[in-house]
Amino acid sequence: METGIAISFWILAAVTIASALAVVLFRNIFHAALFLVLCFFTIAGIFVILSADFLAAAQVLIYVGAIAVLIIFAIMLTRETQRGSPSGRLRLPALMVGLLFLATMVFIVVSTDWQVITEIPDQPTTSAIAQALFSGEEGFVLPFEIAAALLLAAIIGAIVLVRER
Amino acid sequence: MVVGLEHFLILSAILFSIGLYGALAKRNAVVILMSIEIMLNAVNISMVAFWRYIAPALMTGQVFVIFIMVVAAAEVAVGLAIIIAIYRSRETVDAEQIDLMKW
Amino acid sequence: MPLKTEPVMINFGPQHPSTHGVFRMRITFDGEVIVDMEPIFGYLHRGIEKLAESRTYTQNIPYTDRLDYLASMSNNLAYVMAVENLAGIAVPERAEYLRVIMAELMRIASHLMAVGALLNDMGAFFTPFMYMFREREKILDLFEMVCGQRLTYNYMRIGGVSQDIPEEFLPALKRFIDEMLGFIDEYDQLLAENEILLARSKGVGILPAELAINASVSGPMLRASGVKWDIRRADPYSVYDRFDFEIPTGKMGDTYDRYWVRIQEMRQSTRVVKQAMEQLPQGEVRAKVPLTLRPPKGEAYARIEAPKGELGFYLVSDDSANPYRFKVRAPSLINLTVLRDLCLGWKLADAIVIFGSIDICLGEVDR
Amino acid sequence: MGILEQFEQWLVNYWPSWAAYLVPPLVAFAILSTFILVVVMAFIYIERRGIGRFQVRLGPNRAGPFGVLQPVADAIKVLIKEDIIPAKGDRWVHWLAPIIAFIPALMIFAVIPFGHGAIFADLNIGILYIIAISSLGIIGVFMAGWGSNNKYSLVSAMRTVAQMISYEIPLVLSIIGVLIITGSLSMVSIVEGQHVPFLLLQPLGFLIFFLAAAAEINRTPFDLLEAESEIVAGYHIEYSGMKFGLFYLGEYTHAFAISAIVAILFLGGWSGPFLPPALWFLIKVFSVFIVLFWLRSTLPRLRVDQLMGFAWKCLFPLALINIFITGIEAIIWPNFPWQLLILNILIAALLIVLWSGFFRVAGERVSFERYGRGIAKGLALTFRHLFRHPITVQYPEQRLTPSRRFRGNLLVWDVERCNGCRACARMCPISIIDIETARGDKGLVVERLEIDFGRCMFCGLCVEACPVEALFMSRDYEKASYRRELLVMKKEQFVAAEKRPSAYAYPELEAEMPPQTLLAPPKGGR
Repeated sequence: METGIAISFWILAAVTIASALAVVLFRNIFHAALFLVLCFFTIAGIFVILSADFLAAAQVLIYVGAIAVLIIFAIMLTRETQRGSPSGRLRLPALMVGLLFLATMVFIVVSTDWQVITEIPDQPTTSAIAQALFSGEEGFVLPFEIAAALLLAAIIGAIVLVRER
Repeated sequence: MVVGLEHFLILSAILFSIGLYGALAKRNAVVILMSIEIMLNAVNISMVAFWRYIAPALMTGQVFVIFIMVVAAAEVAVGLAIIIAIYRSRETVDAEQIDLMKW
Repeated sequence: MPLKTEPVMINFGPQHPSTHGVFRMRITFDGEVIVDMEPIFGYLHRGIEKLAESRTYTQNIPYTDRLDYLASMSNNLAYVMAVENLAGIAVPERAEYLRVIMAELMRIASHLMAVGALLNDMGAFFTPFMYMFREREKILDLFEMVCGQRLTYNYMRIGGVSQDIPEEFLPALKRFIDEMLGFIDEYDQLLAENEILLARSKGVGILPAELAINASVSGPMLRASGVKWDIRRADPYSVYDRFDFEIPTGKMGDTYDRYWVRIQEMRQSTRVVKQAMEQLPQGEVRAKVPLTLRPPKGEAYARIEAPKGELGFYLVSDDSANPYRFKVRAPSLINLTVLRDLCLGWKLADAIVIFGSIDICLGEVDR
Repeated sequence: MGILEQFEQWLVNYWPSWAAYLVPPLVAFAILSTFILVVVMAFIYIERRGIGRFQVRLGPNRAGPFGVLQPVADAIKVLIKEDIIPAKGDRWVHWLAPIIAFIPALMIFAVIPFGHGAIFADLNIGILYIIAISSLGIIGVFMAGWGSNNKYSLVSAMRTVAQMISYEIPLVLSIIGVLIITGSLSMVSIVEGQHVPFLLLQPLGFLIFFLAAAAEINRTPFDLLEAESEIVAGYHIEYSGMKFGLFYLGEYTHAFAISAIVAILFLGGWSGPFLPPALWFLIKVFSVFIVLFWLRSTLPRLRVDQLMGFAWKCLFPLALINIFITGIEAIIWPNFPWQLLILNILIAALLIVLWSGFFRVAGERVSFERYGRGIAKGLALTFRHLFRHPITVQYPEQRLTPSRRFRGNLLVWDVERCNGCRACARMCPISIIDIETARGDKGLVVERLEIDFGRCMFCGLCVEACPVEALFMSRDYEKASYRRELLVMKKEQFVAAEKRPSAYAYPELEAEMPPQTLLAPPKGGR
């Protein structure tokens, strides 16, 4: 079981990183978007490894099914494919910032002594998430409602923005 | 080799840095949006990893991920709407050419 | 600050499943809305009008079959009427009745084809098309019985028809006519109230009566726009003044009305055929006319109400065996001229449906 | 699953541990995919035959008994066809698209229970998994539309995205009613939770789900992305060979999956009296699929804006109302007694009636105000046609008798009577009759006669022109050749040919000929 998880992790991590790199490095923007889909999908796989099954499904549903498709749609609507996705003037500084950030994070992660709990949570997470979201006292009912309002606002905003006048 | 919390966190950090680089370096607004999505996903991974290895009893990590997804969806909807609106009036989505606050 | 999108140009045809032949439309659309369209034809041009000048009057009859090949009998009829006008030939009465029967059967067959293809353009998966082909097949059977061919009949002759009907023709025709009304009711059941068909055709591609008249549109298209103009009534030819039938007209001139008018005309055609069958006299079917005819110098025009509209043949004779000038007034071509006006502002899918509702035959458009 | 367990035990005993971990799922997957392929082939066969019968045709009936091997023949044809990649297309995208379109459809079956315990993986998020996975297929369609470098494909791709995003929402929302009642996302517990089929308890949810699912798998009247009359074939216009085959297979696999999901969510899955569970399940799946192609054979297609309007103005609010009503019912009657179904059916009917009043076409309330009565009438008519005799014939075996006056594609020439007057050659409108005559004992003798039947249009004027009744149309049909010159008939061939003259222009010949086969038969139907 452990070996299986390890193998899956390494494969998934490699694909995730490769596809994320492809997203930012490819000049063909449509290919970049397709690699973004792959990246999202492998991240869903990583969620499965982390035994967050509900989130894995939600990841595929929301990121792959909705967000990635929207992005591809936007690419077609803007017809920027001929120009591709070139890098700007900030390429080198951006690279520096990225590497610096990465180094800091790796240092922090490695140097921190994490209080890891070893036993594996093997219960279905769906009802637990529901409990956490909607339970009275320490639940997230208000944020949930606000999220709903946010989505509504975003939908209306998007419609208003792109409406043909 | 046993996979632990650090692995997921470092994966998350790498993804975040890639997203950061893309968001800063790229000129196409849609690619910038895509990079931001990668960053959000990196955060999601670390959230779930923390939940899994630090506090499996509390579902807060997962709940946070859900909220991040909601925000990401809203962000993409509005962001793409803005990009398309800009494209229709300026016929470009090059972030370096969209530098006017008003036109 | 007006928002704008980039228009896209797309070529429909010449090879496209719903251009009813080799027709091409260059459509510029914005999103899915048509902003410009340019009909381009001529892919099936065979120069029939010029070819006809080097052939004798009789030899031209098979050529007219190949104009509107979905209504060959009507083409035959219009052409031989023009030649008869030119040469002043009287046609035996039985032949006139046979001609009327054939022309009306042809109208039913052509309308069946038009409506079936229209439904196919709307996306019905061949079912109405197959049902209508079934009935068209019966008409083709009848034609085959009379003249031995199923598509290019070459049945009419100058001064009559090529041969008398065989004895089994009338019973078979009677059976068909009796069945046909029931089948038209079936089409109504399948189509007339179908919500999707209504949604796709009501109000789509409205042709105002004024535009229709100005563009010289004729046939079911004109009548769908509410103009009660049918040459069978307005300028009766053959023996049409002896029959009792109605001229259905539409109200709005939209795609649905064009569909509806065709369905109603099929009903009226069955009435005409029934009456013609009852009144059919005995006698000769062909006046004594030499196969190589030399009409006197002059010119003549004959027009009939073909299934697709006013079909006219204009002939000029220079006293030789061949026509000096042979001109076809092709209803398909003239009805097609309003296509652009009908389609602008509608969706891509509507353009196909509007085009289908015009009911053209490329053989006649390009000649 | 006794055999599978024994097999697993055997693996554990004799194989390394990783094999025991890996092999059983692989074996199960192989069995499952084979089964799916068989069912999909059955689907293809049934649909083609069924639509044939709806259209009073025979349908495919050549390959194997009753044409059952037709899908196999199709598959072979598709496999050996040339694979074409558009020159300026996006090679990789074009190549990957069919795979990405097909795999998710197959993956759905991982959580579909075919019977008690007959399930690949009983995920506790089963239905969510299905929704998530089935949304992947869009990407494949989209890639196909993009990678083909074809404007029709691109229009189709745009339509795909718009349609999928729109119909995903009512699809998901309509399931929520079911989930409220069962309180589980697992497919197995949804089936086990159905004491009454949810079709009755959730009639509105069923209708919404069915319509949205039909849109999801591009069935008529929602098949806009491959609308053959508008955008020819949409996204797979540039595909051929096995890549097209994958799209085709994926489409039917998806149809199978959706039918299975409908059967599980709303028809009680495998449960049913007397028959074995798996059989019940298949019966339900096939009934759903039959309804799908029944609709396909009856209805025209919606326009793109009507399609979107239908999703957003009709299905979406109705799905929300359905959730609301189900939620209230869950609070009042937590156990959902079966009596509730009367109430729910009434509510559904009321809502549909109310909602259909909103729809106007061209300013007139014509379209949906009749609550789909026109569609129902059409469906009834096509259903009646299902039991009519097909009107088509199997051509080479069953031949129709042509008319006695049939102008077949040959001429019959009576050399004895011919006086070489050349009237036929003069009459021919296209001048293909070539006669050379010489003076003989009794007038002219034909020395050379050549007629090019590759150009002949069988107008019959030559026969009519013949003054001595020496030329006849023939009653033969079927004349073909690979070489044009073989279609030119010479004098010797005319003399030697079997003489089957038709009565064209010779009505006196008609008497001894067999009567013509008519589609309108003497009485009754054929």
